[in-house]
Amino acid sequence: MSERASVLEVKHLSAHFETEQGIVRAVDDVSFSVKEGETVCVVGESGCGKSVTAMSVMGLVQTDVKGDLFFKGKNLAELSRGDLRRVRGNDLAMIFQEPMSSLNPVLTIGEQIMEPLLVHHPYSKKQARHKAIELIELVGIGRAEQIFKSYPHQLSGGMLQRIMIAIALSCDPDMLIADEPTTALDVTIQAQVLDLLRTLQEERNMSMLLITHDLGVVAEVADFVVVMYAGKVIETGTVHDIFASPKHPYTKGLLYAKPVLGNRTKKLYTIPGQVPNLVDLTPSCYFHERCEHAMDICREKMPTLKLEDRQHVACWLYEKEVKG
Amino acid sequence: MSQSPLIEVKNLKKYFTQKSSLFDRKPSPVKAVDDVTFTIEEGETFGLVGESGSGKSTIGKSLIRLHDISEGTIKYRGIDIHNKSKKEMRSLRTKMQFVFQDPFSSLNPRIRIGDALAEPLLDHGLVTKDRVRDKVKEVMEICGLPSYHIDKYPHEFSGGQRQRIGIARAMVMEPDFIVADEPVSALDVSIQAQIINLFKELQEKKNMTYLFISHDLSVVEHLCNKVGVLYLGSMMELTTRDKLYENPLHPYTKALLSAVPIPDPTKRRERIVLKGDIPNPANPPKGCKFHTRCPFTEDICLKVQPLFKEVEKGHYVACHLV
Amino acid sequence: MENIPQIPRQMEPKVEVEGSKSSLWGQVWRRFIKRKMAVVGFLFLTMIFVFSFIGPFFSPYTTMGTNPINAHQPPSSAHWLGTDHLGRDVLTRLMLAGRISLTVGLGAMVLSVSIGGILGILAGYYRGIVDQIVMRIADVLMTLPGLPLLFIMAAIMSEWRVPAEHRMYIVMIMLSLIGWPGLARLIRSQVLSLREREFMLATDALGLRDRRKLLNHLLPNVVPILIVTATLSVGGAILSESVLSYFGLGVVPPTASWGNMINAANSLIDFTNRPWLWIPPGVAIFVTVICINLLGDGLRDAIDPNMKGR
Amino acid sequence: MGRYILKRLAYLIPTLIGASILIFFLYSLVPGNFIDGDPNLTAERKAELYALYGFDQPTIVRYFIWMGNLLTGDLGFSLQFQRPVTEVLNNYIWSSFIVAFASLFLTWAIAVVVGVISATKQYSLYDAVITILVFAAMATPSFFLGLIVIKYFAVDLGWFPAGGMTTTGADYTGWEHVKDVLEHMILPVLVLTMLGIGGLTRYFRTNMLEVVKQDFVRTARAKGLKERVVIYKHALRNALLPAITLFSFELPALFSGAIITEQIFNWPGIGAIYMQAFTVRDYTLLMGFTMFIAVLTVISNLIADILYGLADPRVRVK
Repeated sequence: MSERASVLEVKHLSAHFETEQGIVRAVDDVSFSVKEGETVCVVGESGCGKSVTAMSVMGLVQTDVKGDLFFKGKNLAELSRGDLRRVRGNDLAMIFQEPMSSLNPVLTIGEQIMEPLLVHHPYSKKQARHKAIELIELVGIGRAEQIFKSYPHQLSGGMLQRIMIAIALSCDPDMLIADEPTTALDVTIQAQVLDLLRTLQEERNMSMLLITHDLGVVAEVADFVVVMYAGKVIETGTVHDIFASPKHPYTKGLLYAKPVLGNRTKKLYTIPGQVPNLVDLTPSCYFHERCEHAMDICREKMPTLKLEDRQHVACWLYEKEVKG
Repeated sequence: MSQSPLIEVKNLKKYFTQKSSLFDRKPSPVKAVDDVTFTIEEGETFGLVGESGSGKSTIGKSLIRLHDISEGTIKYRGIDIHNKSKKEMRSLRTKMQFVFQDPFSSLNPRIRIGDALAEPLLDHGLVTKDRVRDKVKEVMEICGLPSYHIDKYPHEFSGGQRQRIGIARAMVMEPDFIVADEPVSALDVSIQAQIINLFKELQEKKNMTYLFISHDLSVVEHLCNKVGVLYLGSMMELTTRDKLYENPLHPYTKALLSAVPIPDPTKRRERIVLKGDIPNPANPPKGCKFHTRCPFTEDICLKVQPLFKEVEKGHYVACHLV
Repeated sequence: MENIPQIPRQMEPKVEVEGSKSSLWGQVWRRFIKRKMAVVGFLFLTMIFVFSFIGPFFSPYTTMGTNPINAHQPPSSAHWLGTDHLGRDVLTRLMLAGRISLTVGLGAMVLSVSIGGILGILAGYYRGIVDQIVMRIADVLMTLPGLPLLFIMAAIMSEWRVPAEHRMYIVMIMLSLIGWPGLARLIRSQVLSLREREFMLATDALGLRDRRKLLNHLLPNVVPILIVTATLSVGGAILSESVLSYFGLGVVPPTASWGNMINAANSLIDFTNRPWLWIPPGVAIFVTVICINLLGDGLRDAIDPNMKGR
Repeated sequence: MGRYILKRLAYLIPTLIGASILIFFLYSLVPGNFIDGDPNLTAERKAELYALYGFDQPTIVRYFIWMGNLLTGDLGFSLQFQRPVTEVLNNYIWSSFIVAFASLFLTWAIAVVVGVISATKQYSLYDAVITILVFAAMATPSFFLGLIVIKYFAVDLGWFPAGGMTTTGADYTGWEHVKDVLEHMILPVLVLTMLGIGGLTRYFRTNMLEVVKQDFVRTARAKGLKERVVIYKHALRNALLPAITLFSFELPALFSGAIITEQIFNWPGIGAIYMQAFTVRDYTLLMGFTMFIAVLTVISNLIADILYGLADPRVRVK
């Protein structure tokens, strides 16, 4: 991969939520970057903070978010509300998991596609309308004129997700954030949407940050992978390295817990126990309770991301001073 | 082979009629299940696969009479369960059970899990009051739940643990047939693996028979030994697991298998991407229901609904071209 | 996939042993304490109850003792709230009136919640004809305007020559006859939505008897809503009783109720120059009902945080 | 569409019949009678009047006569006013209507604005104050509020007339008369508004809070729309939708008159007339009025459904 400029650099991103039980560190010191035209997948199980990370980049989180978000040179974290708004939906767009509830039920599809066009560009209503019809066709929906006038409840999940993509691409963004875009879709529709996303990305050399829990989707779409667990990044690397030689025990566990078409195993490998409660976690490797390689140091100190071959991994198994 | 199969389903049909609302003339009934026939042998795990609107959940619920059916017969050990009186049905209930999909809404939040598990035993008089607590602890341990959790409320458990409670509840009366309606889809991968292994252990230990309903083809491949593929309420293909995964015949099954993303970047293969959307179950396409999305449609497919015929030994397909 | 040990060590999950705190009502109480406004409401309400039910024992003035000599006295050290046209101490009467109004409020609540609750549960659970009949009756009752219906009932019951001190039971019956349809409809919709929940389907799958499904599964889930609705309906009942008594159709003198005490405002002189006669009972109603609503609201959040603010 | 409305109308008939039976028999149980109430009538005169008005018939027969007339639109003959009930109603309803309409308009206007703003500013001081005021408004006994308002604004401060619709004795005409009535309306409208504002504000606040949590509001923000547009175009339109049904339920209140407030302010509306008719037991007027309100209530339920169907595309467009 030639060294391309990075479109987005996330540096020490943290998002903490006050709840009745205490402070939940949903995202805790997360750093990664997305290069131009590259697809980075953030993967992890529910509660690992992958969605909050995506929402924080878009500034859609209702709690104070610390850390820097360099997007095309500008630090989104320091932008005024007005400037951030001018970036959102324009250079940086987002699509969500539940297409059925992500569109306003009482406004027509066309009106909701035109909105970003009219806000971010000096289009007239007529031009915006024409562009919207074009976008509907671009995302592979026939009878665009009729769809333009219809309401969200008249369309299927797959079609609504395509409309969401149309809305996101309306101002030709440099980066698209997709938060579990196909999780709520049936497998044949998911294949269509993933295909669409990949072709659009290649045509526009658009970089993409895709959030998912499905390793199949990661293998399908990703160039670079960021694995998260309990609010922290535990491993990053190119998709080939991560799948060929996973380093962190959790990544390995994830890879071998999922039954894979074509290679049958007698008994699935399981990661015992469950995700720890994110409230008042003591400094340690949060995975130590479920890890069979757990050592004493894992229970006392939190490992940091270290370079190991071409991947980064946060695990004491790979720390120099421990191994020596 | 025992004489009659454990479960026999013949020409099962289930139509839902919608109430007339303000603006639509005469709402056509939704054919959720449209003439489905299959059998499940003792000790078998029958996989029912299909996308949304395929009717798999409706079939699951009909098999243990959680709701009534429009036409056809469902026999359990030769007994037609849908023309039994409510009282007779009650005793049959101990023989067949159901595991629900959503761990968070399938447990009564206001009852301790120990009582929830003891209740069916007491209500059916299977166990006396003094011995019921031990029986509950025993079934909890089998399902991988430490028995000291017996007096806790559902909100104190994680999703995975709650699903174990749901399974324990289905197992407590020692039925010989369980319908599992997407039991792992709401769980994360690592927890999913634990529950799948549990299903397999229980089958080996207790010689259980399952109807396993799922939209996840890789999970079905792992667990089931016979698989039926549903589309818009009709069975498209039905055969053993090996034949289906190694030699799928129906275009829809082929497309389904090729659409499943494989967690291996080296295997990014060309796949059959079906065009169009799943049609509205309220007015399914004429002829073969799949013709609107099938890459090999011919004009016969538009007019005549294909017969569900045995193309090879133990391999049924509903397609004109096979 | 080479270096993955196939048989992982089966780790024992961390044991969280906090048995006691797990009881549901313990949790409700912990959430309730956090709602300051509701706690304030609750404290004021207990004060009002103490004022009404225990207050009179401390008051030097006999309840019915009238001595016209010191009638119409303004508030003084002897009579903190002055005296009325029959020379009775207004403060003591306010306490006694409190007893009546609160009892009527609670009584009407208990009656309407039990009628409405039972009919609502039966209609929601059995649906079919039961549902049709109950809802039809409720519809018809609800088409009639509330107040006129109360007047009609009051007139009908006045003929039964009920002694003054038993009038309040009549008022309770009247209020519950108006109140139950609304409650029945609310409980019915709650039961209908509960019935679709998966854990109720599970009771069908387990083949449990109706009795057990209703008592062990449905009721415990309806109780929280019942408690909140009941609390809030006490406020409504007190307000309605005061309206009726003000118009002389509810509790009639000599029995005192906050409503009929305000009736003193009908004579022009008392209205303009002797506000201590009719303002305190009005304020008493106002404060009591506010506290009840605060308590009810706090209870709703504490019992079922995701219950929509009805 | 027509077919559905016909079905719903047919569906209402039994409810109305049930209401009419209930009304007729409840009133027949009420002791006392207009004729007996009049002391200077001799016994035979009373018997004559009984026969004239058909009171001597058995209740069932009287019910069917009353229903018969009702179907032809004749609500019966008011004994007290010696005029058809419809005429009496027509005479007094409109003075109730203007007060009810004014307070309805004010209540809704304020409630929407205050409720929506306090939802967008949740947990702020403004929201806390509004919540307390809402609780206060919902806890005030209606007649007591009237008395307090009269005591301070009319009696002590003397800013407004204490009651009645026009200044007694002065027979203004035209614009003067209107100004005079308006001045008399201020206090009753103020009271009715304060009574209604609590529940409605809370309703809009809760609705708004519910809608603001929805996914499509987050999508609107992700599009880079101004917060104002997100709240007042996307969220508000969805929050107001269910309010349409609530608005149609206010229809009967417009005509039924506020019995208590009219009594306190002795405002010559239909509410006050009802009370008066009640004391003299003028049954035909009472039954006619109550039935009129029942019909209005039932119709407003139907209108509520139809309006909601038109407003919500999910129902209108299949």
